[in-house]
Amino acid sequence: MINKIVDTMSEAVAGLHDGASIMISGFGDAGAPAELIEAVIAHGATDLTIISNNAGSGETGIAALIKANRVRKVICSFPRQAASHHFDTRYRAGEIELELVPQGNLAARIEAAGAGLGAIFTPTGYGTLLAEGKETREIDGRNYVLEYPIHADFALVKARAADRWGNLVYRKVARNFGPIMAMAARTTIVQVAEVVDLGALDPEVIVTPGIFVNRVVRTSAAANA
Amino acid sequence: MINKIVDTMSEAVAGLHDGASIMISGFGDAGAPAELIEAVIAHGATDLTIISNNAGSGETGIAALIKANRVRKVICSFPRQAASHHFDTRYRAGEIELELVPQGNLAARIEAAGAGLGAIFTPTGYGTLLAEGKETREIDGRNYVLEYPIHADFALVKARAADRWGNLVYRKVARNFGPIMAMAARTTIVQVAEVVDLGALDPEVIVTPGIFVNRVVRTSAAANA
Amino acid sequence: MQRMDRTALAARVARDIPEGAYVNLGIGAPTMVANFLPRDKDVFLQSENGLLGMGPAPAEADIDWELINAGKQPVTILAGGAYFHHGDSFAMMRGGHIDICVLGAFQVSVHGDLANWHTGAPDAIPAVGGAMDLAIGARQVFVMMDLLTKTGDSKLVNRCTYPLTGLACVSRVYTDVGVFSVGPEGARVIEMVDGLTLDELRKMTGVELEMA
Amino acid sequence: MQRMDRTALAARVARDIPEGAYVNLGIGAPTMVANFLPRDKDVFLQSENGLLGMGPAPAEADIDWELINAGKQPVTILAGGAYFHHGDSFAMMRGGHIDICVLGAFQVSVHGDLANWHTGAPDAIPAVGGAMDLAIGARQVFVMMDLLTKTGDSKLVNRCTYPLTGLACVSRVYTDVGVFSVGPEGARVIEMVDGLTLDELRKMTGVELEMA
Repeated sequence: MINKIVDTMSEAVAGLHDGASIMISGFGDAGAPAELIEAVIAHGATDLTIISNNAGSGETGIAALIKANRVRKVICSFPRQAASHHFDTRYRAGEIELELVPQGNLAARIEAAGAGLGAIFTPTGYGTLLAEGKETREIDGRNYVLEYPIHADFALVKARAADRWGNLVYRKVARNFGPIMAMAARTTIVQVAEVVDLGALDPEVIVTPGIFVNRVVRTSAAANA
Repeated sequence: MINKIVDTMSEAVAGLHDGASIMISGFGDAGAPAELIEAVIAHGATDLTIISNNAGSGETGIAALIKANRVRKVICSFPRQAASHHFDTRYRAGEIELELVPQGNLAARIEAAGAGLGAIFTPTGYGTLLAEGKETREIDGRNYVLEYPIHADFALVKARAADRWGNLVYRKVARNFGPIMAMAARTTIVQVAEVVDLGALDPEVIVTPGIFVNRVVRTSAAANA
Repeated sequence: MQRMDRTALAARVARDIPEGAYVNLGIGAPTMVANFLPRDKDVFLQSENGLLGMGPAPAEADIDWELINAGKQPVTILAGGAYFHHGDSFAMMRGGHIDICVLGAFQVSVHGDLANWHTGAPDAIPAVGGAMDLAIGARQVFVMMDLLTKTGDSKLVNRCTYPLTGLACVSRVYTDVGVFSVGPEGARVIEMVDGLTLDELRKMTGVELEMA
Repeated sequence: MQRMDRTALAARVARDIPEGAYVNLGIGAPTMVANFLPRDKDVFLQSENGLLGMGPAPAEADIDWELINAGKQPVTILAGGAYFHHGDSFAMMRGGHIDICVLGAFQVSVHGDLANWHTGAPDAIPAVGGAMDLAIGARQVFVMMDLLTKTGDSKLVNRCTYPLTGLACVSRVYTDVGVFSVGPEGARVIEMVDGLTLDELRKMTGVELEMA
């Protein structure tokens, strides 16, 4: 019997290694796997590359990971936020590398990794600073930039509910990057508010089939209030 | 008030023109929009390019369109079937053009069109007859073929239910090419078994948001038994 | 002359959005356009963080931090709305399925180039978000901005000096003193506020202008 | 020697599929492998027409033509199964998420090249379906075939003469007379049926063979 549900946060993040690349779902706080990020901090892995839409704000989540000095590089679309001071400080000090990617290219490159494509020609960013030095091509009268897939060793994803095969459903706009990151990482780790019986999720409404999920951990009820 | 529901099959296919490219959902009979194809035959448009997984079998659907001599070209992955005699005959007579595309490349090229990508490097088909003459590239030690998006003037799609904004849900494996074709065509026309009130479809389970749908027509109950 | 304030400008932009349009409203002032869309007509608002059929802000008691817009403000979803992931959301954008996108800008060129993501200041922490995708994805990009900077420089320019967001992507520019079309033919004045002349507008902007 | 029939061969392949594997079974003989997977272990069957967690054929009364496999035969879905569209289905395949794919073949080369979609006959109507995607997508491709054609030619070859489906994609070949590994090092014999010798196998195939 295959059961992807693990009991503890530390089991969930077992095997994380120094230098790992980690995708982290979320747009702002919606869909951010706060408890899993806490577990990564507790685990101790360092020299991480974080792939996420933002670079953290306030004192929790990715900001806490940066504050704890575990992050070597961030690949994201929007690091600057009202309270992104931990990122800002380290970035200005030259202690953290930034690869800035337009949000849609970030999504498309993550999708390309999940789908096994070698590269994609995307129109976004053509003629801008963010395409400097990149291969371009005119196709059918429109200009495109060649962008490569973004793979990761791990994805940390927040979903609403899962079963023991790892099938996932999400909640509202907390869905955001979860489904595509789950497809692009070698090991996908998911925190959910609820674990349901196999068969309880209608096969018509499963957003992420279990094939893309390796481990699931339930957060405490309080953490999902 | 926007209402994409039309009353008749002939309204549904209005504006079809000679020489149009038409995507048709379905894998075998599952998801094939039989009534819409009948309406295309009744409409009379000819010189059509059909993009679909198969090239029809028996005497109905795409086979009937080919029998009626309306099809100039087929882009598909698997034309040969037990009862694909209408395609077979015209193909052998040189009266119909065939572009054979591996099924996953067909899907990926349709997706690329819907997503506005200029081209994609896909590993499928590398080193085979179906990649002859195509640009190839080695990326990170793996070989890829450059494939271009497949757009269409129209998509004919079968779904289970829709609301007046064109939001769609499907049924079982009849989903197949419907969602990606709806995204890739300039005008997407959908036949459904059921029209529901706005708000009746849970926003979490809508598979195709109405933005990808132009017209919806309900088939008679008998046709969906 | 009677300059339009942001509210009046938002109302003006809203007038050019037809029923049935799929629309993305950028962060900041463009968000206000939603307040002036006619309630009895269906206009479909997309938020690129995964929501189509976005409704107005919720009552305080109904705030749900998993139902926010791209500006991370709480919103609601209308009956008929749908959620989707970021891949599909930006496919919607990049694939040309959004009819109109309304954006703010630092500069717009007469040919429709847009600069709205980076001031070019060397010490600025760059952040682009969805700006570049919105700029090149929507069928029409409307820019909403004051015509002049606080120091009196025109933001409608012959050539952008700030880093570009997208090339030749803007079709209309709505400003506090007038509405312009921009594109391959250069800039044209669609309307001006009362008390302003074409010559004054030419002087304010320093670009070639004709009435549309 | 005691050749394995198709049923025995399907059972043999099934023995090499571990619990928890995500598996795609090709059309034809490979479909039979499902019958020999242990009922008390979770093996996840994918059907590329949009189904994961495929179950056995339904009773006649339960046939639903919108629940079919890639061979267009009626199937069922297990509790825990999921439906998805063709884009996601082939992303699953091409993206390396399927552990094992079992396919039939016209020819397999000692280096793992596969020919299984076209005989090369000039009057044949070509049809490829998902064959090329399955060949290059799965982490491991198992081929299931008779070692010899009806006319006695080896289907395990130094170089395929039929049009290729994929290059260097097969890792194991299960035949009626033995199981082979193929790949960069060439072909190796993993096991033979009783009564057969390595020398006889070399003669049958005409390719260099050593025991694995």
